[in-house]
Amino acid sequence: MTTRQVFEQDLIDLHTEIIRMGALVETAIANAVTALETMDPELAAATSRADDAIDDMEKSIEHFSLEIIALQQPVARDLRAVASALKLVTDLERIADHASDISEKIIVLCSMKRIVLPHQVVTMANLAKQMVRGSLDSYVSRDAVRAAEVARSDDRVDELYERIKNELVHLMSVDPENIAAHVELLLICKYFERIADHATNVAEWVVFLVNGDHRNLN
Amino acid sequence: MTTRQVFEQDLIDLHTEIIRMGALVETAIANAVTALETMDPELAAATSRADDAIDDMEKSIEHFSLEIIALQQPVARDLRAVASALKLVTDLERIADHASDISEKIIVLCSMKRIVLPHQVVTMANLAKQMVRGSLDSYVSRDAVRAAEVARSDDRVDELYERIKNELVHLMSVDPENIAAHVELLLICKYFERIADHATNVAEWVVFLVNGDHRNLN
Amino acid sequence: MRRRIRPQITDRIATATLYLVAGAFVLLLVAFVGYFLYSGRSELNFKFLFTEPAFSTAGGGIGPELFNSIYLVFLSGLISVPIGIAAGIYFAEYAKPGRLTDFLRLSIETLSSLPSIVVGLFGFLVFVILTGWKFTLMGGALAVTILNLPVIARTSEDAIRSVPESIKEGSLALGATRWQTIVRVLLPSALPGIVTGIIIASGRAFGEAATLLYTAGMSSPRLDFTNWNPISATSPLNPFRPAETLAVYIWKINSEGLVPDARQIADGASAVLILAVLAFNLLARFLSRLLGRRFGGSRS
Amino acid sequence: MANPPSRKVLGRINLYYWKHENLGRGLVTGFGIFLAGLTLLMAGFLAVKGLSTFLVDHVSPLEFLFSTKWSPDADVPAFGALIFIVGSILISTLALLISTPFSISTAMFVAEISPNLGRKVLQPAIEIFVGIPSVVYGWIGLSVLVPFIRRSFGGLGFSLLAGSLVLALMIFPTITSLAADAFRALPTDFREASYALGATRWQTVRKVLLPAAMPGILTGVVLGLARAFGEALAVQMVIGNMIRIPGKLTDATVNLTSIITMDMGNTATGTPWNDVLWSMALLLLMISFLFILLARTTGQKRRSLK
Amino acid sequence: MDKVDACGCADPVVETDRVIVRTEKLNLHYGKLQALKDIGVELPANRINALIGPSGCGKSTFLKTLNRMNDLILDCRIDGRVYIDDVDIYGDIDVVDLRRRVGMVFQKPNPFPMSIYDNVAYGPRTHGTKSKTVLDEIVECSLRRTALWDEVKDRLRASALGISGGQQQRLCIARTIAVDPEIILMDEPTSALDPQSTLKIEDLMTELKKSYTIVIVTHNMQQAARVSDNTAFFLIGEVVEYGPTSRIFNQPTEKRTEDYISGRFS
Amino acid sequence: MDKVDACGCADPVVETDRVIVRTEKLNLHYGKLQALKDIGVELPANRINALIGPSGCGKSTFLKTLNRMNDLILDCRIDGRVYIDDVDIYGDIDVVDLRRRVGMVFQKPNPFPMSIYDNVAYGPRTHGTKSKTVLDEIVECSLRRTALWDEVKDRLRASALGISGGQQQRLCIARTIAVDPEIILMDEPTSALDPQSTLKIEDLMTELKKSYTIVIVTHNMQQAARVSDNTAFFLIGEVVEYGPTSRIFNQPTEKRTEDYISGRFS
Ligand SMILES: Nc1ncnc2c1ncn2[C@@H]1O[C@H](COP(=O)(O)OP(=O)(O)OP(=O)(O)O)[C@@H](O)[C@H]1O
Ligand SMILES: Nc1ncnc2c1ncn2[C@@H]1O[C@H](COP(=O)(O)OP(=O)(O)OP(=O)(O)O)[C@@H](O)[C@H]1O
Ligand SMILES: [Mg+2]
Ligand SMILES: [Mg+2]
Ligand SMILES: O=P([O-])([O-])[O-]
Repeated sequence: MTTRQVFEQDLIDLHTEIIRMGALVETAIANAVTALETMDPELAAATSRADDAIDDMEKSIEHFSLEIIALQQPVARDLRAVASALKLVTDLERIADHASDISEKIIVLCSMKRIVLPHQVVTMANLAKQMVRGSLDSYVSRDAVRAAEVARSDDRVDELYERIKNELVHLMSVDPENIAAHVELLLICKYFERIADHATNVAEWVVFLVNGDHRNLN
Repeated sequence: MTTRQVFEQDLIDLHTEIIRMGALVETAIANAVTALETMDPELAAATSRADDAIDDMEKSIEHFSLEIIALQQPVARDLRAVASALKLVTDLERIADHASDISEKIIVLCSMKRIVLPHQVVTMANLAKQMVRGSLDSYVSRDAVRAAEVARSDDRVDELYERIKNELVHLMSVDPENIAAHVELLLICKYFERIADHATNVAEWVVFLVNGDHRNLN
Repeated sequence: MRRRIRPQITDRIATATLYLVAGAFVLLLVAFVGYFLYSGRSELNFKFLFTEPAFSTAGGGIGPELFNSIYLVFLSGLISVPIGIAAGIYFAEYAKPGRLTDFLRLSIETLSSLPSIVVGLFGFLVFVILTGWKFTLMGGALAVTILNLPVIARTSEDAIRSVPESIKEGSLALGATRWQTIVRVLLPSALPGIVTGIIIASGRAFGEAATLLYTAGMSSPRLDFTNWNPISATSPLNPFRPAETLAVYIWKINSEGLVPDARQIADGASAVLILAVLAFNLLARFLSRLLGRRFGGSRS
Repeated sequence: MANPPSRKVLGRINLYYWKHENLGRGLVTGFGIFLAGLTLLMAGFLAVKGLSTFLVDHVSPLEFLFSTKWSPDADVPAFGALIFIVGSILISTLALLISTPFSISTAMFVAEISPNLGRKVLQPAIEIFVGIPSVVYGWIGLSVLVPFIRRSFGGLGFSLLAGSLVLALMIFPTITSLAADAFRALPTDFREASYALGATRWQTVRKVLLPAAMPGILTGVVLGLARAFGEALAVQMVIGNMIRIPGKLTDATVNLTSIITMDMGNTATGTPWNDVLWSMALLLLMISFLFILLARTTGQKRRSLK
Repeated sequence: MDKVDACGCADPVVETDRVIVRTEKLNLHYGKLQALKDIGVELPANRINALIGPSGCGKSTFLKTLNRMNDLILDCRIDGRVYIDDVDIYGDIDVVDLRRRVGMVFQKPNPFPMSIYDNVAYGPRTHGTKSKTVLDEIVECSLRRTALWDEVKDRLRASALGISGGQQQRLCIARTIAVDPEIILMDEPTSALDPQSTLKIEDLMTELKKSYTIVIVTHNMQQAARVSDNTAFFLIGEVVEYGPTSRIFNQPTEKRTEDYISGRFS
Repeated sequence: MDKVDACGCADPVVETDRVIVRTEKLNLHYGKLQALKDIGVELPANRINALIGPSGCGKSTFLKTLNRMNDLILDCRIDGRVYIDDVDIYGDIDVVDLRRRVGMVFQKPNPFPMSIYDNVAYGPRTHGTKSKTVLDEIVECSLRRTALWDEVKDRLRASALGISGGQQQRLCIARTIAVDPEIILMDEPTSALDPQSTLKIEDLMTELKKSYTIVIVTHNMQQAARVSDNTAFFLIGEVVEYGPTSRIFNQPTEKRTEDYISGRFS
């Protein structure tokens, strides 16, 4: 393999690793959503456990990126590829973290008296999930337009979150018995809101990777 | 100025910029804590407004780091300095973001009926604030031991957060009238908990910068 | 590890053989020089060096011949050095590269390796017959000049050319004209080479005989070494008189064999010539090293 | 762009430039052209003189080149110069055959086997040899070699062999120093590369250096040959000057330069005899021109290899 | 630095972004080969302008058009305009004076085989300076500016060939400075040097750009990145892209530039 | 790649991390100057081992001790041990054979002034191979392995001096390979080449390490970083640090190493 090819291969490997990590993250969040919909404590527990692997991947990708910078000294597009990798893994890891947090809360919820899940919660969860998938897709296809679209969805999530919060506050006051459960549910929603934020960040890095231009997209 | 000196100066500038940004972040969080203690909507509003400047700084530091990598091609310690700068600005920006979010919630709280602030909330807020300051101090002095200490405080914050959450849930059920306010307070605490997490991340990057070894510290 | 014998043994044999050849060569030179110094030893004295040759009796010296040789070298150097260097500069720097220049250079090279007898004949026609000077020292000097001009021009050109192009560019890039570049940079750098060339040419002139047979002649008038008027016929300084040089004298006494001690005279004169060659060599070495040190250092 | 004050410009002539460029340039160009003119003049002169044998005296060029009959003072003079030409060729070739192997060996020694001894001992020795005047060589041939040959092989001693040996000695330093230069001009890289491949010194010299130096060595040989061809006095002193084609090495013979040297003084200008001598001189000129051309082409090959 | 001032060199005023060299539709042919095609660039004063590009793309050729060193090449034909300080240097000007104003430093250090002092004094002497005091001053000042004074002040009369390669190259720069040029052209000035000497030369360039405009050809991508303010990328006789170095290395607009600087060039 | 196999070169088995070169307390003096001090390193087989360090630190000297090219230098004294495949090469061994087993490629491409074919065949012929068929095979195989076959197969009889510098350097590598060495020493093999040719040589090295152990001296930090598996940092005759390249460039343990690779060396 030629030196140049070694470098190309490194870049490809880096890309692949991120996609692998992205897939794990996507699964984690999908599982969290499912666990929430079905109130499945086992799925939730499994999801929570999967987080360690993702943490390890973050570290290893970071390390790999730095090694590429140190040994291959990339510039221009190559440098952007490595830099965006270095940055977006943090967001991915964060998303997985939040998915794991959500799962833990689901386990707590399952141990409480069953409450009704406001349908908007599921909508919001799915929206966040789609944003993660969308941002990852845009990364795979290096598609800045798609990435910008994803970022725009974040406003919808924020809006939904505000509405759900109000509804949950209302529910707490009418149903004081289930306050604890509703608080957990609120926090779960907060996590989804954060996940959408991180997905937006990922999308921003994709735009940077493609255009070399890093701006807040929402 | 010699080429080498240009590079050294770049590194120094980078360091200084981060310290400047850190100072702004520290001020933001200190103001948020004060606004919380004194329930001062004006201070809160000012804090929230300050966030834009910090966002800009994040972008400019990121850009500067990448330029240094592209033009000076640092290795070893220099590379670690630049890479950790590139990474920890995100955490700093996040902390400022959260401080701004907290401030907005304080404004909301001020518009509601006054509730009693559980004293643990203030303890926790101050602890988070100290962690941010500590992590920044360790960055300034490149002190890995101090950084590790800071990271260890995170456990205390998490513990406090759990306790506060339970207390607030309890308060909600005994005082259904103020549920909305307590929910806001809960979210404020959640933000402080996140701030502590980010301070931990900063500390982790400081350890990496000094030792070249990046590990989860808590 | 497998041992291979053959190449190493061949290597030893070859080395030994080469040592033998080189040793034989040095021995030959030693024998050569030794022979002349030995057989000419009796003649290496003031009387031999400074008295007139005898015409048909033994005991003559080589005084006038020695003087003539030196004077001839001086005269021809006076003409050939400036012209030779100038022509060298022209060919190294100003001649436009092309067929014509190539042809001229080829001609000059031919001139420099022309059999000296041919140059002698040319000199005979031009400087003896055409000018009507008869056999003169001047004619000889001019003929020798023809022989030496190409040598000096050639060595000068080579020496100037071997100054790295980069140095020339450096000077031009500072805004010096071509001529300034030549005078201030190229010539000083090329000086050791040029000086070596001049000395070699002088040595050649000193030992030259064939060219002089028909130009400077095979006889000398009786010289009056107290007469320093250059236009007087008996003055040693008069260039327009016949002048037999040392080398010609050696040839002559062998061909004519009139003097009884011809052998001894020839031995002595040869010893003098060889000593002169040694001296010229040493001088060339010394000067070029001196100049080399002045301008050199180690060129990296 | 203003000229600095030191540059006086008068009308269209820039004095500065005139002084610092055109003057010198004109001077050296003049001398360069003078030298070239001198060469052409000589060639022209020799051509006129040498060709008059054929144009004025109507000697057939074929007779001149290919006849052995030389009787210039007979009633019906014959001007066949073949004997002299053959004599020159024989003597030079022989000299070359004797000295080339020794020259190359010595050059190898100087450049490859012991550069130290080479620089300190052999190089000066070679230079002294080059500088020794030809009459001295002639004299040593006469006083040592001729008696030696006479004693060892009989005959007169004056002979083809004596001439060749004297010539061989004369051209030996020329060939050696050019060959040594050719070896030394080879980059050290070649040696390092060869040793690094596991070759011995002799293998390196034989297989890499000798072939690489060959064009330079050939140049040396050709120039040596040219010198041998044109040498007059030394040869004339020992060759015997018998006008005949030698049957064996110890026979006396004659060559072009000897006959010119000897007869030129005894003939009157304008006589056919004298003219023929000029023709021989012209022939020598042409031959030396040829040798130079040859040396150049081999030399060029060397340059293109670098 | 204070020493430099001490030697009497006026502290230069840095004017910025004044265009000093401007070419218009510059075409250059070597016989039939077109070595430069329609070059139109504007180089700002007091900046380091780097020329990069693969071997044979015409960088050296372009450099030499700026001081008319190409005049020495027989079959070299130039069309178009080159303005230096708004004067067309291929118009009716004094070439010798042009070369004084546009100095040049070559790839291999090429000090003259004379003393260090004479090397530096060569230019001023050539241009008519005779006074010993003035020369002494110029020599000291030039050597100080190239940070060579302290290294050689005790052996100014020693041969310039006896100092190290890196010192020789700085001497060549000092020699160029001594005639007080406005522009210094450098054709791969460090490619024959070791890394330490290279660094010193780079430092020197950064120092010199305060007073001079520098145009440098380099094969070393990092060198261009580190020291230059602007970079022009040449390809087969054309300027593909020209702009601030940090932009060229971060976000080249042309794919060919990107391929070249990231080593993807085949 | 498939072509390489087609020419009959056995696909090499890559053994890993077998130590092939080992030195013990290696000291080397040039006259009074100590050029190497107590060097003790172990170089693994089938790896690219880079030697870096400032000029004059002894890299070339160390390299030459491995094939005893220092034997040619008069006043060079060596103490200590150098084992290659556990045989002490300063013991009772055949130097000529050692040099066959430990090939060397020099800074400047130095092909012999003969045909391309003869250049490659030189080594085998020297070592006694006479058969034309065998030689043909060796030549083709060596040229293929250096990716030169397609470029020169139509002019094997042409002079090796007529090809480009980069091709010449690959030819020199082919010539070295032709004698089937185990170790190839390279002393700044690309410093005389343009960037494109440099890249080709680097590629070649990566390819060759499958079959050979490579020890390379380089001044180019990036080159060491890009191609080598292990890096040794030399300083004034000592090995300061030796280890995997990625560690040396990311986290050197010695401050001096860090200073050097990050260009802080004064
Ligand atoms: N004197 C000349 N005569 C003819 N062609 C030339 C001459 N000098 C350069 N060239 C050709 O002009 C083109 C540009 O050459 P130039 O030297 O400017 O390239 P470069 O970019 O400096 O390359 P490098 O990086 O190798 O120095 C090349 O194709 C070269 O072969
Ligand atoms: N043949 C020799 N005789 C005497 N000293 C020598 C010889 N070769 C090298 N040296 C000295 O030994 C030391 C090491 O030299 P060496 O060539 O090994 O350095 P290097 O690291 O290869 O440097 P570079 O990077 O410049 O090639 C230097 O101080 C050098 O001057
Ligand atoms: Mg160039
Ligand atoms: Mg070295
Ligand atoms: O990382 P966050 O806690 O700010 O989502």
